[in-house]
Amino acid sequence: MSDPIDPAVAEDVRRPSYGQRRRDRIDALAQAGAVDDTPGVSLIRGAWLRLRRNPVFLTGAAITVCFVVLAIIAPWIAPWDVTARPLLDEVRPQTNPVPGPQPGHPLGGDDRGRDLLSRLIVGSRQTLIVGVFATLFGLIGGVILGTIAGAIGGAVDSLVMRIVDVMLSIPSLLLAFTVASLARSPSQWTLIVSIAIIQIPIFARLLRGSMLAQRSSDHVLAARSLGVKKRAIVFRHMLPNSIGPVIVQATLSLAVAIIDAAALSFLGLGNPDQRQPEWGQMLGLAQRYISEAPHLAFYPAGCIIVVALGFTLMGESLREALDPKTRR
Amino acid sequence: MSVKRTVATWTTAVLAAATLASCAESERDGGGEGGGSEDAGTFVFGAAGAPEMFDPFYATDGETFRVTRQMFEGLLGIEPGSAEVVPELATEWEPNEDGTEWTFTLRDDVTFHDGEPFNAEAVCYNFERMFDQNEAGQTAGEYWGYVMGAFANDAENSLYQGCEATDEFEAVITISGPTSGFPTMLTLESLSMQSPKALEEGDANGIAAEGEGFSFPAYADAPVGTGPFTFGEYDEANGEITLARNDDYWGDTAKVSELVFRVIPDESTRRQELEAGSINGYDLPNPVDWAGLEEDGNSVEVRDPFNILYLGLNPEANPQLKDLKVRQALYHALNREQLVQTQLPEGAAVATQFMPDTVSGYNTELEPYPYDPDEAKRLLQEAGAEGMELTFAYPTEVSRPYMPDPEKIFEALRTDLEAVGVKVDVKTASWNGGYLDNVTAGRYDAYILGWTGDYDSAYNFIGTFFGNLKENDFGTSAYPWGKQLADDLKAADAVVDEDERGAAFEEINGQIMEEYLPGLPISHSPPALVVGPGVEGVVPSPLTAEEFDTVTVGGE
Amino acid sequence: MLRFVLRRLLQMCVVVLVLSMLLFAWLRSLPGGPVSAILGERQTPERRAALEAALGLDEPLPVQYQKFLQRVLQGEFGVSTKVLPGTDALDVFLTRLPATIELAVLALLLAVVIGIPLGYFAARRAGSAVDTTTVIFSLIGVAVPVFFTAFLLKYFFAVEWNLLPVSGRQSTGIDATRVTGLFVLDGILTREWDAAWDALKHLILPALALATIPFAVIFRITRASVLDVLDEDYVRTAEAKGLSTGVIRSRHVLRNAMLPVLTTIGLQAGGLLAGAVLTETVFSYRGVGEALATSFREKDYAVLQVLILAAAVIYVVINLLVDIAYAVIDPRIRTR
Amino acid sequence: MTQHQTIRSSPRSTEPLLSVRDLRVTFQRRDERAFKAVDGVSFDVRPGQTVGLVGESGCGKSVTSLAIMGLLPKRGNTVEGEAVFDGDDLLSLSPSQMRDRRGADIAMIFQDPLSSLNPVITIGRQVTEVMERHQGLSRKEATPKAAELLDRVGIPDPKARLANYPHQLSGGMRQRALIAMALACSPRLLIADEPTTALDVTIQAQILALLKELVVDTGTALVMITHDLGVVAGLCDEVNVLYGGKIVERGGRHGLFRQPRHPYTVGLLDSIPRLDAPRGEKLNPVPGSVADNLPWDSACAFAPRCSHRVDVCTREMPRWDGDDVVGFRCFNPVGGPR
Repeated sequence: MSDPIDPAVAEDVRRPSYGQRRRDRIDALAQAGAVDDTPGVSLIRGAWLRLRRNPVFLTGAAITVCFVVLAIIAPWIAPWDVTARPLLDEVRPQTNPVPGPQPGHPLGGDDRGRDLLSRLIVGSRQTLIVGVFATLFGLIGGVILGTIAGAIGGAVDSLVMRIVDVMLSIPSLLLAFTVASLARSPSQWTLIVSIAIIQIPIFARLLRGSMLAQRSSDHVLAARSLGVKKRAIVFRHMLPNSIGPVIVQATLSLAVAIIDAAALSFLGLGNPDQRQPEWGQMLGLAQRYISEAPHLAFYPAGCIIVVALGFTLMGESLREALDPKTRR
Repeated sequence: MSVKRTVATWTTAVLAAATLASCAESERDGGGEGGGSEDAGTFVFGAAGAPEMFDPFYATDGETFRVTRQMFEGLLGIEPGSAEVVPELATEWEPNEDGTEWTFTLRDDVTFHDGEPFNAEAVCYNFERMFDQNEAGQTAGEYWGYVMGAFANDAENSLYQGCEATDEFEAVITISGPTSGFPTMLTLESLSMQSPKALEEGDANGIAAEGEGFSFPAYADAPVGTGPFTFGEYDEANGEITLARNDDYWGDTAKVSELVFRVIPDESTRRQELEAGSINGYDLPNPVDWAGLEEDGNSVEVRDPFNILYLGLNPEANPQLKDLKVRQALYHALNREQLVQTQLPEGAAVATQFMPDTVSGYNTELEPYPYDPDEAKRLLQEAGAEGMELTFAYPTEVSRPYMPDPEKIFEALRTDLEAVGVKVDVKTASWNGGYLDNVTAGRYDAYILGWTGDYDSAYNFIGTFFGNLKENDFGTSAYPWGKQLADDLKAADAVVDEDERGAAFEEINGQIMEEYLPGLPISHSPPALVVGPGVEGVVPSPLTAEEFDTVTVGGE
Repeated sequence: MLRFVLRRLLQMCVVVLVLSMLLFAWLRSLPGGPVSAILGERQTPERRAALEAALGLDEPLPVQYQKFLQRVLQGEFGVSTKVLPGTDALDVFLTRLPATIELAVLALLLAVVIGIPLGYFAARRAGSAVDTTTVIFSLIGVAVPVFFTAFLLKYFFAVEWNLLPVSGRQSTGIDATRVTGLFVLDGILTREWDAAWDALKHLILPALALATIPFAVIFRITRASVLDVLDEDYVRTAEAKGLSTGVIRSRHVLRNAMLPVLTTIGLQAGGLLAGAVLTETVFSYRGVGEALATSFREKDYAVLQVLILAAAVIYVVINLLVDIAYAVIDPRIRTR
Repeated sequence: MTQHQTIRSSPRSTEPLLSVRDLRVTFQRRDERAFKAVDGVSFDVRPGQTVGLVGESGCGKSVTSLAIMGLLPKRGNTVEGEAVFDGDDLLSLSPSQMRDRRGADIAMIFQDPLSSLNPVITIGRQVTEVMERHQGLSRKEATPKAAELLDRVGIPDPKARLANYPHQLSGGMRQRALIAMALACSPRLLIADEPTTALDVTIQAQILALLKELVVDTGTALVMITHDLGVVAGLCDEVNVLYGGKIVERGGRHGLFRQPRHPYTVGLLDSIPRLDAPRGEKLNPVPGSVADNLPWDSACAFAPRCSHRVDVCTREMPRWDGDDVVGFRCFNPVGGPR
């Protein structure tokens, strides 16, 4: 009796290459939410039922909601205008570099007499803007690349994916430094763009993976056999069905974006304009006062940690809920 | 079987290690230990950056000069604690009548670290060496180019014309014309005296441009001077430069036997290291930390300010600035008193002119422009420039003695300007990343910048700013009086008599502030230096040119 | 296998060449640069032009690049202007590399030695309070910016409690002999125990800070992977064979669970370089990361260029090593 | 299915090797309602006998076998009742005592041969480790024995195969290897959990034939777990049909096939496609799914899907009607009451 190697098994053996695992993880996520020919409602509903009782998700969601609400209403609840310098006359670089807490200023002021509490509150808004736009730009870039690759396939696919793989193979923060230091005149937007760029390959890979998975799925085949145009299939069937994993990744990316923004600010690549406060920037600048006024660093750092944790908790539990493995 | 292989590898490694260890040990026994006659401790100084190399002639930055200053001396020195010129390797100097030939009488008891005698020939060898630079050397020899104007290949444009050893200890230096800068410029660290033999052997002039940097000859890593310390070693991996006491120094030998510079780029880390006791001092402590440092038993040595921070204006970029009323309005709008009090360290002062009061030629009669927003608004209205737009820039990623935190200063100035209705368009660039380019290229209407004096000379301040009509950051060629000012400055600089020269500069200072106002002088800030408990004998220098030979490190 | 390695190395060469061209082009399109750094306030257009001419920066980019390549072929990568002035950029990298290797190896070791057992432990008790707590802590570990962790460690252990040194690689006054540039190893090799111990003390805090992210990631991957493997049929088969717990754990669970962990370690090793930029900056630790940050700040292009290229090469090499290791423990790849 | 005629000793003549009594397995997840996966199952296996456990997925047949083997996850479930093997109640043995039995006295073969083999260890090692564990052999001593075993389960070139990894074997070979591992220590009881489900039809027949042959040769008792009555028909001496965690019918192979009493058994039999069936006759799968089940305590769980349902079926639990050799659990059995 002959014993040939099972071709199905041979197919199953994947050859890892560098960046493979990172890619695999993204691909796994891509398939997690996307390929499910059973009505989407049950999937989302099932996920929601699991999430509703998951304390990790609830904690993350609560933090996130509080943060977003705070960011939206910040200018109205902040007791002081963030550019006003009510405590300026108290500031003496040597004897009183940072005015302490006092009536009307529960956390005191910063190094130029601005109300610290107000800046923290309003900082939530800029932080959210950095996080959201960095993720959004990354998402848009990723969607474009991923859609092109996933929808067209063939040589275009492999070309785009080569580029994406090269981007993935450079340590992300390094890529962000590189881009940030390219800027002629640094601003909040250069910060956002440099963080967005490191998100592009992740989203691109994610979308392409879920598109590929769907190309062979029943509803796409059905649509195709009915003569639906390719573009319509991509935009009406494939893209919307990839939204689950994208949301998960976006949630996680938001946390990463906020942390990376802080890291870039720390290295002096952040937004040099300090009128509008942002937590990462506040933390970066507080380094100068670390010995005499460590609270200047601790408040924004605490905010960043809590918010990043919130997004991460939410993203991780979403990922788990959408993962077919944990569903069985 | 893979296990066996691993064992084998390890065995080899261990054997190799043992062999290496024994070699290393014997090496260590041979060298080390010897040297210092009496141990009087080590002074460890926290440096903010790595030195470029150790030949002061090619050096451009403070971190390098701080190290070389301990090993080298010039013909002229600076009185510790002031900007005053005093004898160093030359005991006397005398110009001829028109101030073009200077006779220097030298000390007769000086030898270089390598045992070579210091004499007039050595002096002339040094000057000729500095003068005769290849292309790369001309750009790297930054300070010579700056003070002397040209090198041997362009001799007629050079201030330096020649050096002659008229006696063993008498040298005559010829210059093209009198200037306030000479001989004061001989206090510059770059123009220090180095051992002719070592220069020769180390191919000191063999500098080459490679890529966008310079590759330095061997001499740059093995400098030989006359100073109280000799070069020890530079441990690049650990970022430590060690200098040893020169026991044969002609003056009082240094108090400490060893001087170590440890590179610690991060400001707050320098403070923490000082508190941990692993360094004995560092430069430019953050003003915020001064009080805390003092409380912890350190002493913060505040130097007299020898700098100027100004708000530069460029009429070519913004024609509205051509109107004196507009410039005056902007000046009245600035609450400099508040800025100095709240943002600058103690000892900082509101500036009345473009130079500090320690420089001769300072005009004591000038009063600061008062803070008067109403007057500012009135003047703007008069000039028809209400609500004018102004592109106003500041540098990032930099801290200078005159502006510890540019952004903070900028923000204060900007707020004041906006308060009188000026619409500020904020621009920034990093210091090394285009800010200076943009300033010199006139891309900003207004910008903040400053200057730290190289030596006691009015021309080193206002001459640098306005003396060169074509190329100055203030765009003075756009003003009708621009050429006049440049000419006046040059004329004043050429006055041989010191008192007359001082009077001439005083007058020009008055004119600049009252009639011209090409820019807005803001303040002078005192840079400080901090040393740990038990450290005595540090004499703060306004030129930030401390010499550490008088320092003692006591036990606690 | 050999062909696989060779092909990978060839690919790497191509990537490095393309990357070097891109880097060269964009670095030189940046404003400012070495000339600004040298001239400072004394800059005038005239002096700037002279300096640019002297440095060959006024020539067209392709010419500059060609010259650069020629120099590279002669082993010259351009001279550092700020990080270690006058030294060839490659030498700068080589001087700094041992410091970072020392740091990264210790950090990775910490992350692996703590992360894997803890991940395994948490997986065995999946769903328990201990598990949930460790998972949440690992998530917090990821949420704290690395430089802040580094700062906290420094603040408490070095400044407040004075237990460990604040910064640097070796205390002043320790007369150590350099052999490999890895200070701890040097101390051991030369039997200068005080030097080795001193160097190790300098390493602990930065390594801890650097280890947080890889630790959190390795912990979570190990946990997830062990959970997956525990669910595998072959573990049940092993149980059904009545094998001892030890054999099941080591031979059947851990060995399989290590596959994804291994690639993660490879990824993290590459990512460590980015973390090292932050950590080394906080601790003024003279490694590649600190050099990278300095060259960014001071526009030391030659060094910057070499360091980024080196980072890419290191990253590829590490992943190659991981792939080889992967093949060693996963026969499905080896025996194709 | 080939018919295999072997005269075997009467099942009743010896004491049972394994006696399962009132086995109950309850799954209890946090925040979820308890679920009775196995609900009072009792059956005997005598030496040399082949007993089938048949039912749809979810009926509790696999859980029963895992419970006997002590392989259920430690947390989240409770096992009650007893499973007496050779005088000892397996369910009350300590984990280490149980470890000594598993692989030595009782062995098990699983459904998916690929996933049931460790992908990163050679076949040889996976076979020898059982012998090392239970027979105290060294690896060197065990290796030739492993080759013999592979040979015996019909793997060609066994010596070479020892060094192979699972992915290098075909599906059928893998299942043979698994069987070799199970038989390595000559167990007295072999539990086969759907051993042929994951295989091609032709391979299925080969594997079944192999199992049958081995059982006869070694005298090992076999518990055959399957959803496929066809498999049972060719192999088993006694058949237990499970539904919703309870045995709903039991009988000898011939009796059960000839005259099934429980409507569910009838349904299962009807769902086997027959080549000899007249053309055009419809296949009759059991309608509905296990999700429709009623709780046993107050009804017949099968009632909602049952074509023979009477009123009482949804009000009361049907009792066991019969003994431990034949019987059924139904109010309205096919062919009328006993």
